[in-house]
Amino acid sequence: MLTLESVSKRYGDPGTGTLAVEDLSFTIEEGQIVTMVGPSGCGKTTVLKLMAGLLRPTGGRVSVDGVDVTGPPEQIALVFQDYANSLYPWMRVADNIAFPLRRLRLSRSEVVARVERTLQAVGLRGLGDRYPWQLSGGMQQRVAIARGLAYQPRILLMDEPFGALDAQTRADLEDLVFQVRKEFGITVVFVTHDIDESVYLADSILIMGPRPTFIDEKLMVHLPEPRDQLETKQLPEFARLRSIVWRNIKESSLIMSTGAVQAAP
Amino acid sequence: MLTLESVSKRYGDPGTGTLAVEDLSFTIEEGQIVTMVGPSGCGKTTVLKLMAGLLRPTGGRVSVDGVDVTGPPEQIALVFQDYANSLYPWMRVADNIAFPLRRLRLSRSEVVARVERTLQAVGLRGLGDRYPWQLSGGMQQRVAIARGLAYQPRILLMDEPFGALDAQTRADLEDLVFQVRKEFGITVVFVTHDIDESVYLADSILIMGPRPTFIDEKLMVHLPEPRDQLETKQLPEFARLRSIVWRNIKESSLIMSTGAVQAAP
Amino acid sequence: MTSSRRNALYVSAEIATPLLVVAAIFVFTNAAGSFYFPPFQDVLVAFQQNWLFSRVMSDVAPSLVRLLIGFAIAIVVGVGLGLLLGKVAWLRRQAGPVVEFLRAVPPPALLPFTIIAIGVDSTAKVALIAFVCVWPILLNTMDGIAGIEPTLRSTDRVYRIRAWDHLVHVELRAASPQIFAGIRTALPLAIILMVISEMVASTNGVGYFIVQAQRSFALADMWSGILLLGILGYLLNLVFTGVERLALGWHLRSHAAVS
Amino acid sequence: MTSSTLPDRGTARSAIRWFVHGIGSLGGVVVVLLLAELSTRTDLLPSRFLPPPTETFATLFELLGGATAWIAIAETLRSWALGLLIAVLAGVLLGLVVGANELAYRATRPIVEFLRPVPSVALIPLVFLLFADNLSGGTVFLAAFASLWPMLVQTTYGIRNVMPTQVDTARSFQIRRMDVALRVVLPSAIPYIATGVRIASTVALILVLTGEIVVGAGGIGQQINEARQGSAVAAMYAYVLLAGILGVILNALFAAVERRMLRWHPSHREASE
Amino acid sequence: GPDGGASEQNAEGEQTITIAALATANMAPIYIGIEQGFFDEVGIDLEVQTVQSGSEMITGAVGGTFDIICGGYVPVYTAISQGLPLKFIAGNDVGGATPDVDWQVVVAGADSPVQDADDLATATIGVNVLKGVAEIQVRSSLENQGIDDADVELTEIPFPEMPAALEQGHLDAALVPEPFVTQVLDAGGRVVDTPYANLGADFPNGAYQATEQFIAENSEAVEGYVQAITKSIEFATDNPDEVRAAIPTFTQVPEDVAERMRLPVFNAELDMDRMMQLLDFTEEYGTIEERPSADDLIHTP
Ligand SMILES: Nc1ncnc2c1ncn2[C@@H]1O[C@H](COP(=O)(O)OP(=O)(O)OP(=O)(O)O)[C@@H](O)[C@H]1O
Ligand SMILES: Nc1ncnc2c1ncn2[C@@H]1O[C@H](COP(=O)(O)OP(=O)(O)OP(=O)(O)O)[C@@H](O)[C@H]1O
Ligand SMILES: [Mg+2]
Ligand SMILES: [Mg+2]
Repeated sequence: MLTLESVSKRYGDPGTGTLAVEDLSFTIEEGQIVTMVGPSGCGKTTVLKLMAGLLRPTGGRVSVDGVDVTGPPEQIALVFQDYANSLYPWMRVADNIAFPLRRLRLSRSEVVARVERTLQAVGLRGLGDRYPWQLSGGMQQRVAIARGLAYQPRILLMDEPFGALDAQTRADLEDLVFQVRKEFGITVVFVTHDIDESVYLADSILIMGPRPTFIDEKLMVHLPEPRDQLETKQLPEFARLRSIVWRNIKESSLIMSTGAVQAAP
Repeated sequence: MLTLESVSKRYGDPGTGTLAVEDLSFTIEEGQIVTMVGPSGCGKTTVLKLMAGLLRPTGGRVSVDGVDVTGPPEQIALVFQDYANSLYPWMRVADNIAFPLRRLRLSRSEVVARVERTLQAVGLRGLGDRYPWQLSGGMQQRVAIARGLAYQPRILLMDEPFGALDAQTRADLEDLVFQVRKEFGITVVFVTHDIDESVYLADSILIMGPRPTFIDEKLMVHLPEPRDQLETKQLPEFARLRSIVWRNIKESSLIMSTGAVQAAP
Repeated sequence: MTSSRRNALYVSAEIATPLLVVAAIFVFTNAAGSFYFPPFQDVLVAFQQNWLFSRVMSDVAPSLVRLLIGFAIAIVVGVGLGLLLGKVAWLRRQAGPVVEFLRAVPPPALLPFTIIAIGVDSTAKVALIAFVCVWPILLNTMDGIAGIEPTLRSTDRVYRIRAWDHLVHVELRAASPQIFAGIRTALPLAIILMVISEMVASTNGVGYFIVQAQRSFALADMWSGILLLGILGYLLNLVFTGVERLALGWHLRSHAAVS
Repeated sequence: MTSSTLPDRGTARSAIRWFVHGIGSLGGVVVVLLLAELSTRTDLLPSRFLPPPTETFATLFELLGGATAWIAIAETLRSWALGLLIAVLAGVLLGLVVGANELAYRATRPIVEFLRPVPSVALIPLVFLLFADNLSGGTVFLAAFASLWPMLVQTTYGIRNVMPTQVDTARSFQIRRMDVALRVVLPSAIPYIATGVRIASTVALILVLTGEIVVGAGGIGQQINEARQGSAVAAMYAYVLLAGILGVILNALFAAVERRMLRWHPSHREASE
Repeated sequence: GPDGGASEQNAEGEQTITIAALATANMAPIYIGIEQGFFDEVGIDLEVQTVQSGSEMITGAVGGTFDIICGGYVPVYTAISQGLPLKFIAGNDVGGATPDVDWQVVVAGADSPVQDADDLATATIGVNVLKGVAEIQVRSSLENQGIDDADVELTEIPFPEMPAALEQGHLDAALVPEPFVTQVLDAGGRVVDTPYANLGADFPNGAYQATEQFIAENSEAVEGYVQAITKSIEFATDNPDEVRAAIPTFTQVPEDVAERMRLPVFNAELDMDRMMQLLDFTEEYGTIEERPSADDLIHTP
């Protein structure tokens, strides 16, 4: 169970810095898939980094199973939004994926197996011995995802993980998330800008308001399981949730960029 | 007029390297908005870089108005997919946008005006004196877009430019593209993974097949102008085009990742 | 231009320029008639007499051994200490002024100290080489570590990479382009210090030979020694470039797009 | 707005903070001095030849009371500054050319690699030949020659480090070659160049001192030589101490400049936690 | 620095002459001469520049930086034998006539096994320059006393570091000049051999040289210089207290040491016989290959 209690985070100077998150509280239950949506720059990445223990809150408390998060906790892995810079350019793709597994002291064959399986799962079979910079953007992003999956964390935080992928691959990987959850009982926090995705994947949706981020709304999603790319998306309930999310985003996005998009260059 | 004539591009060794593009030919007319869709890793970025003169084709010919492209031509600007690394970390946001304007020898006030206007247009008003690394991913992406717009090129190549943006901002920027075209008669080549976007923006859609890339299909889009986020997307013609694109992507994506997504990690 | 033709151009440039320079030196030394710059052919004759190969075992070998040991120590200590100081902020702050002080002590002033503390044998010479070569490596390691892409570090923290793996496989690798710059800077310093260290209490070595030649105004001999140093520098650099190609291949190729 | 503005040096409070910070980093120095004092006082090291730091400092203060030391300092600093300036300008310029152009690199490599290991002893005849009437010009030459190489190497490596995407971006906007070199490639290389300047700075200082010792141009080096020849052990170490302190001060200056120029760089970004 | 150059005139119309000297006590006549105005009398404005060693002096003289240099005999012999156009114009200092006044002696540290000259036969002895005058002195002195020098090991260490090297036991003995003799004696060391005195009274040690070119173009000034330095050397010989007082002003020898130390012995004459004897030694020890003739050595006006 992942809990945030009136967490706030200010970057830079205590007085003048950017207040990215303020007084944010919510709880994520074991085994849930929670999606997070919100306008660009509202603080989603900041929240994920707070949960992952990469940033220390300037106020409030983050905890996992009641234990304060002071550094990156055991059970959590994060797939970075900035995927390109989170891959090690001196390691081949397979080594990039295998590197975090070192501390798990798995057998050599188990490591190879995990790497193969996840590479296959993200559609990159046979590319293990490329270097990251020999791959396209979307392929790099999938390597980062594969690394997160191969690590088999209890809680997986994903920051716009499918942003650079085509529709089909994206759909496949969405279903992969369900599959992984089913297999390992993993908890997933998933930031996305794709409204359909945010509804399709979610047990609940956190809709973030404009910066400093607060929870605008927490939507519980009760769509029939197992979900299906075609059927689920045709349900009236899906459409209803979809439009709620869309309305919310629209409003807070307008607030964020005061004066917003209007003048031509 | 931008022309590719049986262009091919192989990365690395002539014999063993990755063949990203093979025997690709098409023409883009002045003032058109052409969108490019295709599975991840199929070679879209490669094609854009070929057009921008950043890569030399290993075969065939790229030309603008009949003149061979041997280096980056005058009239073209490119918004990179890898936006984070295309911003200069030592320059503030405003300087990043103003930098390409140096060679245009504009007056100081004109430069400031362009920077202000484009920052405003992408919803980042007042953030000119931040450094790029003090911004969220989506904000960085918008800085890169602003830089491309401020430059006012005749041909603007955009590589998944809205991938890190929320739905509302994305919609606003889509409409900004129309506005810019109207105002400056600019030609736009636009890579996207968002199928709706690819139809909504396009005068024609290039649907790329699996690697080595070829044009699977060139779809002409005849949707009424001006387009509107709500109305256009409700037209039956929109739905028809949409499903053509979707079907195509689906097929070639399956070919790309042989064996594809199936095994769990 | 095809890549093979381009390569041919580079190789010929690399051969042509030194030949041009040698020709210029040849003309200059013969025209100038300066005692201190004897005709180049005399230097070549002296080179042949001294270094092909009569003094190779007696002078070149002991010098090279000391140089390599000293340089190896400098690399190990420089990288190790650089890592430590790069990682541990308080230590860096405390050690900073001491490091800066030691760096600024000129080797001639260092001499009395080494004689007292270490003595006059080979150990002292090796120590002197190591002492001077360590600084560029140390500074570059420190600065390289400090400049690592923050996302990489965050990645390691999130995946709780073990400290040792993080240090060896990430910090060190990420900093290695800059570490190699440091080693490259230090390499000729090792040769120079080899010479300087042999100016005191020596009975053999290239440096000893050069000093003796200079003292006895055998200028052709002296320049033949300098010639040897230059060739040594070029060769060592070649070896170094090979090692670097292996270690930094990823870096060079991933940055190769720069034209 | 910007969350990374440096602490304002103007206010009294930050001045105090700055001072405290400075004092706080002297712990290592104190430890080393204590060790040196102990080992010489107990004659673990012979104090007759290695005077304890307290004595050396006392001698130094005495020396600083007279004009000779200050003239020597000025003389040394002048040669150092000139030599370093030449080396930095030439090294960066050459590095830019050589780093950006493979042909230039390959054509100069044999000569550069040949010259780099040439020790200053070999240059002494050249110094006398070229600077017969101006020996301090000779020390400048020695310093510039020796510190050119670190600058060159560091610049070439720094240039190699530039992100291809950044250069491609500049190229796609048809930014002029000059601007690309000075405003894209050079800034990416600055972290390496900054390290280079710090290395070159001490190399230049050392070579100025060596030059002064060997050819007898005035300055701290000459004082060191005279003290050494006169068996004035305390004075000699006092001048060595002076040289070291100069090194520390000069480095601190560069570090301050670097902090300003590199505030965008990960190594100097304000900790985001 | 006091940058020199040939044939310059100062404000009073005097010719400026740059002289290169070591920062050692035996350079006293130069400074005393300046102090006493002996050089002004002959119309010379003397500028002194201290360098590290004899070889830089010679290089500087040939390069034109220095007009006159004051160095040892052997380096100049070597230079002349290699064809460098140098000539001796005057003497400066010599070894002492007796062991008591000898100011360059072989000393041993307090804990050294070497007690007297006999023990030197198997000792490690420090000299400032191998194959220079020091090596020649040490070896021929032993030979003179009938001691086999075959097992003597000579190590090259600069003078200033010798006292420390002796104390640390890196050397058994060393040939050092003042003020290092006093420094060693102060540390409990002892004199174990006096090579200069052994080889005969007033063995030449230091002298003035100039390039043939400079002499040819400035014969008057050279003559004036010789005149003034001769006068100054006589003055120094007659007034040892003045010398002791002067030493701390141009060297950094501490005053208390200057009070006590053995003074250099000055002599302006160039003793042809002794010079030839020294030349014999240099030939014998292989320092020079081609023996210059007497005419090649000395400038006679
Ligand atoms: N290192 C930093 N220093 C200063 N401000 C920062 C820093 N990182 C983020 N910010 C600011 O904090 C706010 C929230 O950023 P965050 O990255 O969390 O947004 P986000 O919701 O992930 O946006 P996006 O969808 O665009 O990725 C932004 O206004 C950003 O400018
Ligand atoms: N520098 C490189 N070296 C070798 N291969 C490369 C390089 N860059 C790209 N490739 C390969 O070329 C192919 C096409 O890459 P490209 O980046 O054009 O794809 P893309 O269509 O833009 O994909 P995405 O949608 O994921 O960005 C990929 O298979 C990739 O692995
Ligand atoms: Mg984000
Ligand atoms: Mg791409």
